[in-house]
Amino acid sequence: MSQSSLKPSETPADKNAYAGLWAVVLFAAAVGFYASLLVGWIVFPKLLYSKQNQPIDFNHVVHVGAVDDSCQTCHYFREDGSFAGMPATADCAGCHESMDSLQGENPQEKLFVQDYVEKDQKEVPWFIYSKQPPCVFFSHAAHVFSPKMRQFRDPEYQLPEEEVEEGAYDDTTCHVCHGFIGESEHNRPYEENRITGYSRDIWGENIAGIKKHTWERMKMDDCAECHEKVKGHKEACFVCHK
Amino acid sequence: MKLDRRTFLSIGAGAAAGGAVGSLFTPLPWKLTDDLSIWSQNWPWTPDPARGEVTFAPTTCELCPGGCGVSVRKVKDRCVKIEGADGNPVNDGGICPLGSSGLQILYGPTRIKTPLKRAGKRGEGKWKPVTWDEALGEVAAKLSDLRQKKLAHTAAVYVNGGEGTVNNLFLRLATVYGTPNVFVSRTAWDTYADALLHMQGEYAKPAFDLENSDYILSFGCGIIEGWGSPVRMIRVNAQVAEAGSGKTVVQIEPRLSNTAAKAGKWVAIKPGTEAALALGLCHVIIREGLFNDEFVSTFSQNFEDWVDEVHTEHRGFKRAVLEDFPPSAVEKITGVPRAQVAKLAREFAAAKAPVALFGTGKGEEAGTLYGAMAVHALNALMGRINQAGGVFMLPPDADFNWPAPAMDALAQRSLRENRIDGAGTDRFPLASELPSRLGEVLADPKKPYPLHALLVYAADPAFTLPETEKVLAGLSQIDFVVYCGSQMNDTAAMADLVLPDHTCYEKWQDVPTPPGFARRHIGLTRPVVKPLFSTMQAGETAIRIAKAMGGPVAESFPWSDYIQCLEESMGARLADMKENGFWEAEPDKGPWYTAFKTRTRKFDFAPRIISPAFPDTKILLPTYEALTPAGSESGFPLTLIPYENLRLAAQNVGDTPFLVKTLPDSSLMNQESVVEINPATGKAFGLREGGAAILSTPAGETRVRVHFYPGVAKNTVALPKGLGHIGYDDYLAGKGTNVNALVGLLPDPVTGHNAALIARARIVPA
Amino acid sequence: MEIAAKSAMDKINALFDSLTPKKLLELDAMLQPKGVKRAPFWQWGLWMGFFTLVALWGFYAAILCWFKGLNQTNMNDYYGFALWIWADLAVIALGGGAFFTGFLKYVIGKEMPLKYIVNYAVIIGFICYSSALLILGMDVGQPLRGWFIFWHANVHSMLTEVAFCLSCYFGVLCIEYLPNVLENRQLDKIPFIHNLTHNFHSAMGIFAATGAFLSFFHQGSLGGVAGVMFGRPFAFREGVFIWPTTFFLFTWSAAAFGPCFTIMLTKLIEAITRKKLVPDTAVRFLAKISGWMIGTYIVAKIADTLYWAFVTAPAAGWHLSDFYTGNAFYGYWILALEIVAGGIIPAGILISKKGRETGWSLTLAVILGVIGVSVNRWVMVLQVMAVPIMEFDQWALYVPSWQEVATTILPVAYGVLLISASHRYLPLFPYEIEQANAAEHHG
Amino acid sequence: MEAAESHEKQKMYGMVIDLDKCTGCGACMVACMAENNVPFRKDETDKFKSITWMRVYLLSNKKDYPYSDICYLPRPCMHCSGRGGHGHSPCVSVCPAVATDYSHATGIVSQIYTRCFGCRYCMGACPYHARYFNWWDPKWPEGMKEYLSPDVSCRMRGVVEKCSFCFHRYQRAMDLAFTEQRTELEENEYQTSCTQACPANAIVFGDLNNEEHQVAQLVSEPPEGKKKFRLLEQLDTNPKVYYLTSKDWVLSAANRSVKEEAKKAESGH
Repeated sequence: MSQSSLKPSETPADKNAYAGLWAVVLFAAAVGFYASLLVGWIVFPKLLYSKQNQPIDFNHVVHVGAVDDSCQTCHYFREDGSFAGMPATADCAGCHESMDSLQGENPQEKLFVQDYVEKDQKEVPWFIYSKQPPCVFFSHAAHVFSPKMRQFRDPEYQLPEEEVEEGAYDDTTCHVCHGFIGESEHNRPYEENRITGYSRDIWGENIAGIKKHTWERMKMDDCAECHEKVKGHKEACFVCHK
Repeated sequence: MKLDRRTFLSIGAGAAAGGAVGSLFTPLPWKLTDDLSIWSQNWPWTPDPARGEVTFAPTTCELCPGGCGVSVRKVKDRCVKIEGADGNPVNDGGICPLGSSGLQILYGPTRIKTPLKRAGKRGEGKWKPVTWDEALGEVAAKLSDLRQKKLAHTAAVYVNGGEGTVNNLFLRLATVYGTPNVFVSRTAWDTYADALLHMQGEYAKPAFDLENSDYILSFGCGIIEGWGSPVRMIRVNAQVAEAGSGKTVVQIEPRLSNTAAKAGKWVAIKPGTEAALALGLCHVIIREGLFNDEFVSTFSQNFEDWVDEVHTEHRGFKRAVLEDFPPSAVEKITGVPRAQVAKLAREFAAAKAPVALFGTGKGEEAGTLYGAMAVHALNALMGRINQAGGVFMLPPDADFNWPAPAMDALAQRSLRENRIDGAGTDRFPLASELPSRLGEVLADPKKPYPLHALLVYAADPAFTLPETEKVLAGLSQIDFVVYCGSQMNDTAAMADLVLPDHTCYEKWQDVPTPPGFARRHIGLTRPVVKPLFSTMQAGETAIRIAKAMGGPVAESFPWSDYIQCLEESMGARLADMKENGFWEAEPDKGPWYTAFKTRTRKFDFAPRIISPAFPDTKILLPTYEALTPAGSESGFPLTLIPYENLRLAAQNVGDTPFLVKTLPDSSLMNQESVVEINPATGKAFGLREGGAAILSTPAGETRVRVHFYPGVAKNTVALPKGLGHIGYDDYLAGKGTNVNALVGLLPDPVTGHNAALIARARIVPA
Repeated sequence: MEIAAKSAMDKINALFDSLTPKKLLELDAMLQPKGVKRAPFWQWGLWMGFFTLVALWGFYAAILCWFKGLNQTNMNDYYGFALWIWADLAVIALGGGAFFTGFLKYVIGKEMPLKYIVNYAVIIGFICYSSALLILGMDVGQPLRGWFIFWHANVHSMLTEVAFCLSCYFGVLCIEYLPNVLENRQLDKIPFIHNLTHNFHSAMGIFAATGAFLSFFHQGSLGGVAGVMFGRPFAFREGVFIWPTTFFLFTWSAAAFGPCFTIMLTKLIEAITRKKLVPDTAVRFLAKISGWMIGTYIVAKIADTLYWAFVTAPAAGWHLSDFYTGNAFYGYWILALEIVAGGIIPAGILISKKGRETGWSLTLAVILGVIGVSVNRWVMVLQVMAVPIMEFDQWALYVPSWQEVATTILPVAYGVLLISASHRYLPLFPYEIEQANAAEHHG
Repeated sequence: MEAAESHEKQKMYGMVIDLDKCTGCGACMVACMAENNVPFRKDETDKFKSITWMRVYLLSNKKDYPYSDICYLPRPCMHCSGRGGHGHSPCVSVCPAVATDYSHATGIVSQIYTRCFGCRYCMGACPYHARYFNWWDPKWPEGMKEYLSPDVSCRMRGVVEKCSFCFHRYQRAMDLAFTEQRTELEENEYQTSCTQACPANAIVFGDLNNEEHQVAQLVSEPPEGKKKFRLLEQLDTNPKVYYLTSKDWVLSAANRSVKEEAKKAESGH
């Protein structure tokens, strides 16, 4: 503050008194400022998310190698066009029948067979990294089969006339949302937001919400962004909501 | 400088300020704000239904006699929705509101989840769960005990209908056990069957080929309100609205019901006088020679006057009608202008394929025998029997070729005992059983003998019989009341022991032909889900009870279990039933000369009963006998009539929460029934729209709300039928008033069955 | 002088270090503006205590609504908007005095007479707008998502416009209110604050201008909220491109009746404190302006009503009688009450020199004005909901639940508290100070 | 928006309801509630607080016995497209947070419960009272949650809900179509729950833009002897639900503009 603005009444002694006080206050403010930065960036994220391991450590690489139809061997579409998502234990039991016919040496397989397959095929409580909330209707069919998407993947692709063509299925774009999970040998731990119950993958690893790859965040804006690219416009709400 | 309080405060303030500012540069406030909103979007207490594979499973709806085929949508192993089964001849994809809310029964609080033994006072709602063995054991023990004491006749059985395997298993149990006291809910359909028995010599159910009729004359039938098979009837009614269809429906009814509103013409009539109008139409048709000459002259008898073997002169139907029912007289009785009577008759006669229907409302009341005969005579006059668009005969669905029951001496003797309701005695010679009198006889101190046990299957006498208070009092006098069914209805609530049945989504069972349906049609219920609770197929229950009693009773139930019984009973039909969900057969469409099973093989306009019960031969010459409800005109100046519709389930199944929700505030307001009253009358009695009032009849009184409705005649009040339950759950129990509690017994002078729900009433502002 | 400043500081230090009831009284005295006379502390405390209780009652009701949901109210699917929204619109209209006097003082430059009233007009504005925000915070079914209105804003919605302008203007009001707070006798002694206040004052013109501008918009958009509902023939008005006539009428009425409220409160407080707080020159000046504003407004309002009654509504098949007959409450009387009693009469009084300079008639006029604008807001919210639209539909009448009433009274209590405190400790009424000082000099 | 979507084959789903056939049985209401996880309470007699996406209204000719007559009128959401069919329906244009929008691809007005923050402006704006507010937390009696469908998300307290023309059925049908390399649906592939349930077949649902569909035909030429109308047409809401009736009194009892014309006609005579 400028000298001129000071009241004539103030003595130098007062000025020092004030100056001292102000200095202390300013210092306190600075401390508070940095402390809160620390809390906000480091402590808060730790508190916000809980960490759990998947009940079975699943090796995608081994399985993708073993099956002939890649992702959709286990993550298949049902007759009515809906997507089955996680395979049921019954599906797995096709190969992992019982303890006396194990596919390999992996203890995880043993664990799986005896705890689930042989316990009348009860379902594995998998944590779904990409689980969307109840208000979301995500059409895997639209994203895998729709001519729009196929055109998007392959500009050469022509809209089909009448006949249904062979091998319509094409999973070259699963990773756009799911990342290269098919190339993982172990399950990473599942992190859940304690407030919302959402998988951390929805907001993304980065607490600031910055993403480098398409699959690193799955909030609505990320869907909209892609829809705008493909369809030329953010679409009506009911395209993805229910 | 010294660190005084002020400095301290200042530092604190500074730190706080700095912190606040600093946090703005971190994700914390922003992420927190976002997460809190997301939390509010996914509140843990808002359900998130599990996803899964969607499948459809077929079964047959059993919530009313309609017998609709339904398809249950499932997600994994949860049922999530009930839809009409496409292609089913009864309802082809359509469904009624009760049917589509069936899952609220399957999963709802009214389900009985395990055998229950009464723990508190009767009707108090306190229960103790027991095992099936205990429950069945107790029933067998109690019944055997009575039998030993030669009191078999004091154990009664009450079922909701005479058809289908399960009903018949209970009836068979009654027979071999040896009690004459079997009660079968009595409906207008049974009365029409009696009419057919007398006029055509064969006990058969009427089948109406309404799809092919072009003029449907309904004597008070709630065509779109639950009479017959609801969806089928609504389809029939919709044909009328089809542009260019020559089809019409004429509704004769005291009140502007939905049916009346949707009919091509509504004929307003005084309550309970339909028979007179029918005979009035006969009068005009005969006088003007519009009837089917061939049928009347060649295939009918007692149309003209006749002389019996002892040379007594008897009036024929023709003279009787011409003398007694000229339009002028009919106008006096029914209030229908004479001109309109003549007009109706001519229209009916002129139509290509006319047909007359009997049974007020849903047909849940028996009505009068003469009423049914008068309506059937009208059909006969026009030769509408065994004709396309007319009425046919169907044998009851009880042809199971079961082995003859093994009757021991005990049974044979006690079967000869008089029925407690006096049916079949000199007093009621024409009735085989009189359920409607149950309340009266049980309350009667001079009753021939007390009932010691009552076994009820899928019926709800505590709710559906007239004079509710007497019925409830009567039930409480019976030492041992057993209820077998899937829902905690009013009778179950009054029981000592409850034996829960599966729902129609959990069991194998045959569903008899829907009332009035044009063909024999036996539906099949199939387990859509594994039984959710510790319940048992009622047929199985009956068989187990019999087996537990041992001796001849057990012998009469040779089946290892109900499934075997069902398979043997259905025989070859089962294949169809499993494939399509139903089995169908055309009715006998034979020509007139083979159609009638009377002694003379002719249609009888005035059948005579030759029976020891009648010293002099009794001749059933259709006529109109005025019904006079109790109470003086001065004390009770109004007439109370019930009204029924599809949103009000009033039989052995009550309204579901969804159904109650659809009730308009002109039927139910808060916890009170709403009566309809003509605005003029209402104002005259000092009532106001929506206001509270006390409605009283000689039988009782209740608090109601008032709705001014110009669709009811002056000096008439209409009360919704199906409310006022004591059983079920908080979504139904205690809501409104049970019409039956307000109306007294109004017996048919000829048969003794309850003729109608009509009472004298008085209403004053509350 | 030096000693004075110094010793004052030390005294305060001392007080902070050890507060005792006795010292509290000293502090109370020291915080009051210099030279003015204030009610004894106990009396004032009693007064504050009472209104604190009332406020707490309202707050309890608010908690109920937040935690149990809006089933605590008597609103229903026909009355999506009810008492609360009316209260919102009403307080914002009445708070209009703030922006309008601000507008006159700083933008038009009517410095002289208004300086006596502007501070206090600002406080009223501050109270009204903070209350409005509070009520909105209760009225939405999902308060935790309230911020969606900003984040996912739909620019076509009048409500969005309301939300933005409202919160911005509230910000402005805070800034306008701040200097007044800082002018507190003791705070003012801290040079930093003193200068801050000083600078604020010089910048106040810009704020006032911004505030005025924002207000014109949200007052208008509040009118738009009803006017754009083309499914509601009672509310719908045609207009100039996106803005229906109600948009302009609301702004105009707020500017016109706001000052009435300001004057009414002044009179009220003068009555309670038994002091002259604002010179008649200021009041009369404001009354005159208000009078002309109401006059012009009511002409426009009548024109609008006529056009609506005889062109807009009939075009959709409605007659005036459909809106005012066939129900137990809403009759033509409400139209008369709003336009004649609440518009023409006060306009007449305030425009006539004699009218506004006679005490009782001025009071009558401002009260009628306040009633008039409140009725207008009521009609544009609740009657809109009451009128049946589908042929076979019915009139829907509504009575608020106690929770709604309590939460609506809450802002009143809170207003009383804030004004009482401000009046006691801040130089709210420069005129009063002047008088006091003058008296001192004479003495 | 429109321009952007114009390259798609635009659909305009709508309904025709034949009031002559409607019996007021309430099957549509229940089928809707069962399909869409609509909650219910112990006392639902206060119809101002009773959530019924499909509500059946009762019309009366206001004459006295025995000349009185009644007619039922089922009222789903009208999915208005607003003046000029630009999608500015009364509700969509006022929602401050875009919780409800108009799809130019299907002509359906959405309601997104998780976006809605419950200001209820849309309810005030809708002249059909087709929008309902969740005044209470939805609660189901013990065990009844079992029948809730995952196709429709349950609504939390404090948000507005309404008929969606069973849009989830469209979503499922499209799933199948996509897997079969189709982008178009057959008429019967997407039908609403009420349409499917109606015992009288009084409700016909389909694409008004597709002359193959029965709705389009019924609208372009109503059956002989029946007149068609929409509710409150004169307000430029441009609803997509049409009604058929052969009774003149129903026309005037349901529709003001017609009534006005009738008045003029009378005064003319």
